Amino acid sequence: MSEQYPALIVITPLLAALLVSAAGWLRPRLCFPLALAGLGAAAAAATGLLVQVLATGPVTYRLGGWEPPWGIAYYVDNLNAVVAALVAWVALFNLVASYRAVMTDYPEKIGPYYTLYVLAVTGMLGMVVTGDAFNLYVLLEITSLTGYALIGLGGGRAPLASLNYLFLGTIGASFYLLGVGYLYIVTGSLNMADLAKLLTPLYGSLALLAAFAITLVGLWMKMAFFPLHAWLPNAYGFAPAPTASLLAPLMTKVMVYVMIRIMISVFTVEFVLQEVLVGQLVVWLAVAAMVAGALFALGQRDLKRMLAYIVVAEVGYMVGGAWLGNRLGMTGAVLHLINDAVMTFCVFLAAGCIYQKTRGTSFEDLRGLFKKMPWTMAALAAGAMAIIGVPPTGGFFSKWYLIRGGLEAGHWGFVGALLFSSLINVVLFFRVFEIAFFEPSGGDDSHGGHGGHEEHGGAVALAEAPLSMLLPLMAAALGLIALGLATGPLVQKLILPIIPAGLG
Amino acid sequence: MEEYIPLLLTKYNYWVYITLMMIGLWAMIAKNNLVKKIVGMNIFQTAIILFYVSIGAKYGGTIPIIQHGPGHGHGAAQIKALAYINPLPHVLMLTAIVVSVATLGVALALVIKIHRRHRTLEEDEILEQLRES
Amino acid sequence: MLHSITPLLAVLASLAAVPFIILLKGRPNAREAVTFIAAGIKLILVASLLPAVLAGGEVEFTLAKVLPGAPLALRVDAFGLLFALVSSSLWIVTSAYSIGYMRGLDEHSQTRYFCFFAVALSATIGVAFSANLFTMYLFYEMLSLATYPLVTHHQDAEARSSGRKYLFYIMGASIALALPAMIITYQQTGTLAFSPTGILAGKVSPVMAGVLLFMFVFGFAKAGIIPVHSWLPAAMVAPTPVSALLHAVAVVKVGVFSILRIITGIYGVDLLKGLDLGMAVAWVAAFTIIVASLIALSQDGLKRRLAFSTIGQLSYIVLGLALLSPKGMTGGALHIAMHAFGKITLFMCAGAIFVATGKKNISQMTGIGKRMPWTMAAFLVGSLSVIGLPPTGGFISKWYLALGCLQAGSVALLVVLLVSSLLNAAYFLPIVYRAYFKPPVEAAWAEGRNEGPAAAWVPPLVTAACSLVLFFYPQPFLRLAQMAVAQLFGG
Amino acid sequence: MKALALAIVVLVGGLLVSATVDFPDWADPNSPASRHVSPRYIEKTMEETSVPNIVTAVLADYRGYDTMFETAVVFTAGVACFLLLRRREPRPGPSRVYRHRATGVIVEMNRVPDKEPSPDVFKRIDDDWTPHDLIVMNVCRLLIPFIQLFALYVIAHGHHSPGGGFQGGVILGASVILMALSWDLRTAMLRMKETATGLMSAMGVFIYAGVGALALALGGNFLDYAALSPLLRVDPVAARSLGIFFVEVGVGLAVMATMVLIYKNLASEGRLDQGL
Repeated sequence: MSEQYPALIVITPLLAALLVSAAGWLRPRLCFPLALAGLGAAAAAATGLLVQVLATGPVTYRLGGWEPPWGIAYYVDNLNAVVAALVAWVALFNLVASYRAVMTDYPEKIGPYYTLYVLAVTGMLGMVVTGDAFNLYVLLEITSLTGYALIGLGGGRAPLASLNYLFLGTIGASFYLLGVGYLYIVTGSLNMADLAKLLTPLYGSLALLAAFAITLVGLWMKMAFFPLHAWLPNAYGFAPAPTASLLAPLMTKVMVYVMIRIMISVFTVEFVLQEVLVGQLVVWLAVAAMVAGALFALGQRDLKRMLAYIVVAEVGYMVGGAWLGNRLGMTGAVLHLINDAVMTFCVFLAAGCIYQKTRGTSFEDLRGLFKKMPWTMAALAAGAMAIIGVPPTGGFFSKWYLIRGGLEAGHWGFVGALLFSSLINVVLFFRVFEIAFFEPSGGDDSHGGHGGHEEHGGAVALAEAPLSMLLPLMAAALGLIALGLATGPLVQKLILPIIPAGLG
Repeated sequence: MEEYIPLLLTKYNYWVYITLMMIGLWAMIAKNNLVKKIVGMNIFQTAIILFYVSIGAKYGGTIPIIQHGPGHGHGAAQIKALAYINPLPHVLMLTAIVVSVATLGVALALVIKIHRRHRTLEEDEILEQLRES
Repeated sequence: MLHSITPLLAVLASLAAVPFIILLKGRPNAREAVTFIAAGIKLILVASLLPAVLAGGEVEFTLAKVLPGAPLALRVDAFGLLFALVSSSLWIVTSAYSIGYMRGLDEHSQTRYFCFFAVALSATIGVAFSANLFTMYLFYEMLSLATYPLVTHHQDAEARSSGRKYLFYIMGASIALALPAMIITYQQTGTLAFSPTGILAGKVSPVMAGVLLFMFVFGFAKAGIIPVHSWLPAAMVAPTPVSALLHAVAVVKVGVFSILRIITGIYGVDLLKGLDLGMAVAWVAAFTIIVASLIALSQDGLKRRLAFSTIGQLSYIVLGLALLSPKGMTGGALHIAMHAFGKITLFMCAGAIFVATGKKNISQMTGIGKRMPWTMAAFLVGSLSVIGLPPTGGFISKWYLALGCLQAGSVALLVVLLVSSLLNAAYFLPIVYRAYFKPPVEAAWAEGRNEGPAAAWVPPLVTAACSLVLFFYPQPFLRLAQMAVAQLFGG
Repeated sequence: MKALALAIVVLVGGLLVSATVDFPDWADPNSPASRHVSPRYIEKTMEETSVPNIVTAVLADYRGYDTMFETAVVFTAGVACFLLLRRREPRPGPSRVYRHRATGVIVEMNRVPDKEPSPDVFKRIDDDWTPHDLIVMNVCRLLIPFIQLFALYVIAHGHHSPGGGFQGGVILGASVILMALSWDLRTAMLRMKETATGLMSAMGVFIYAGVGALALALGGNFLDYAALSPLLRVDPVAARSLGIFFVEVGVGLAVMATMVLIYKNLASEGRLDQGL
């Protein structure tokens, strides 16, 4: 069985999605358990694969039994094994947390909702494990389409935001497709490993540079890298809460993974460092992303939108780290990819819990929440600490490596931007905490409205989110600390082996 | 100037696709009506499909269906790759066509939802409404 | 080198109390019992490390290898144990005092208060026992965050703005200055472990060394060096036990202790001497001492005056360390303990007065000696200790500091010390004088002794008594300080 | 906006044009794409899968995994349209009008009935679309069976001629849509109920993935149809050919159902009662 893990990672959720869809028509009550089983199996397979890859080295899996480059093959090394496990587990936890939210908000559409949810995860997992450049496009589109629908389901401005996302996302995906086409036309191959071999003699050709540029711009659009980020804040800000906490942590991270994969496995670091002369420019763009993301976030008066802009800044961290052109930066980028998925999940899920109870996430809705929802707020605080970069949460360590990478590259702008964005994050989150801590909750007439000291003594009823949301949230919050403490083995065993030797 | 003429003639497939693609891109960015943007998106995607399909062409090649009739491997030795055009881009583009249709479907569904709420599909009017509210 | 889990247990003892405190929310007596038990266990655990350290050993424990060369590790040496002993023993006294104060004022959210107090203590001991700069930074930040809800306990507008100021200085400085300085240090040396000879020697250029040093000194803003001091007076909005333990002992001393570690563990005496950086820091500290003392003179709010006094006194410690002479460093380390006992007495007295009479300002306290003779007696002892007069512990540390100045050959700094002692006397003794020898401003005070709840005025008496005892028997603190310094100067 | 658009278009276009210098000429038989990877498909397909239509063989076998997700994309689009648009609440209106099919008696109901009368007995006639055209209706009714037959041929004959699951599925779906266009949506819905449509689209993909999973269960890799040969009692090459046929059927089913599902939801804004 273990040699089939790579296939199972993708098949089990796919089959589950189909069963969920059927159940949606016949027995809606079965949808959630089926989805749970499918993603649970995927998470188990992903974990098994990770263990296997760590034990025996990279795994190649031939779909249909055809050897690459004629057939499609998976190529799984440490990098995608860990990202796959991450995606599967975060999606599973979020699924558990989404149960109550979907039940309350979309009771009639449980079936299609979970179908698309599981399909989105399938697509992401497929993108992560695949070793075929074109296959990646198909899976990318699955994830994107499900994403458009899951976001567009939200009320208010969500459909418009989703349509904008669709336009930009389609341009991005098409650029990627075109880039793959360019690679195909100069090599005749679509398999990543094969491409890497065939491309080496072509370094220096204009077509190759164009292919690289187009592919990257396409991916940047998908990951909302500044200045191509315009779709993200609205899309994630207006998305239904369970959608936001699925896509915000995972989608951008998977795209960053794809970028790193393209950079190190299709093209090589030698190409990226020597042929592409705009590396510095990209890092400066990343700097702009961090600064702009942080400043835009400051202008928001809604928790979810604020978090969405933070995602924009975080993308800057990872892209910048990957483009610094040294081992430390790349290590930091990969480590941050892992940590950021968990911390973004944690804060977006906390926002989801808040929405579940207060039916809003604007700053006015947050008043008095430390009294009403202490556990949720504690988890939000943990996520905030990770985003700010306070040890021992994982966020500190990835920032640590990123800053060291910046120092080694002598890129002071990058270092400065990282610190600046950390400081702004302090302001951002403590602004939220101040509102939740100092301002009495508005709805409560017997206590609120008078100001002064007295109402603090009054007992505000505890109105915590349901346990099915709290437990995943707590798991995410604790996961952040666990990830931080596990940084040593993570870097030594997982990340360092996959950093290409060509990086200085 | 003269050295560019063969370039123009031998690579005209690329000029066509780039022109089409830019038309689509222009429409997506500059057009105000959401449905026109979707039309632009379709042109954009179709241009890429055209590009891929044109890769597959070979002088002297016919459609990629083996012409010896059905059989289990008999006479396979006579099949020459040069006689048939490259099937792979066609396969890939079948996928891309399906993707573009699916995207179109979802986009139209979103447009209907937007129309339900804003009663218009002109982007500036929608933004106007959003500013007012 | 001894490997033992005791340091970790000592750190975790108070953290482990947190779930119980939350669980026993509805039963205040049981809840406070948990605090006491945890405090007791913690003190026992810390004290149990004493024999090994006094024998010249160090106790080590590695928790997780997170970064190569900078694991999450604890190591107990003489400096650390000195600080840990002070904090953990004073936690017991403060816990008793907290009960008196919080219940006496019928404060809200006491469970939260005791929870975060326990977390803050864990972080303090963690800083004391850190084996490297990274571990210390971790606990330092943990302390910053755990203290925020304590500082803003009242949840009103004033608390909000003070909390903001607190965060701005503490978090801002640590992220913007200390963190990059730490990373640069790591980048240059590949390690962050504290070593008696320092790790930076030969690895950085003189200019870089200077820049880094000041990034550290100002980055650890808890030490309250001017200009990163103004969070401390603002933090006085906190309930008094918080001010007493955290802002006279734990938090501020963590800042000073961090600087101590930087000077002794990262730079090393030789490097600083070679680059003449010690004197630079010493003069920054001297400036802080004088300016803070002058500001203290003009403060009417008792707690604010104490806060500025604290800022000055913290710089004594920094000054002592920066002298880089054996006596001076001994004095600096010793002052951590002596000032702690003196200043906590003063803060607890201020709190006791507030609980009993509701007065916060010095001008309203004229004649209060009639009403609260024991409290004011404790206040007197505390003042003497902070001024540095016999027969109190403060005298010993100041004596060493003065000797250190001479040893370092800087008469000017000695003058600064003496001037500031005079200023100290000038802002403390009038309070005592007014309390005992001027007619009461409030008629009710003349009626007789009424010192409020015993839990509020007995603890300051205890710490005052400690201050007196420490004059005659300054062990084990003096021994620890001497041992630590001896190690620095090579046996 | 226009200036920005122009700048982007010129920039991207310039980049794309500049890259073409290194590209092979049109229809160059010696281009890398014609010499690497693809020759094997052309030369070995008959031998390995016994499918003369190379496109079908590559589509459903060599790169069958792509195609499975391609089908999943179609399915996703169907579910997405349903999720976004479908509304259960009836269209607000004063009354509903039914004609008793047998007698021609017209009944008007002032209140929305809790349960729709059986459509076999009563026909709802309050629709506001164009009047039915007898010729169009009957010509279409006549044509639809032939269209569907042709669609089945396209699916089944995809091994030997241009065609296959996608093409056949689209034609099948179009036949149902033609029904909805020439008659009305409700009549089409009677022939193909919403639940059935939804189930069929899921089932189509399920057949595809199921065949692949079956191969996995029989000891092969995922989608390795050769592993099915013991089950089908044929040699591995024939098993591949048959496997391709099975998945094509699945594709056809999924595409047909999804086409219909998308059409219904788009045409009626998700109410599925009236519309085009």
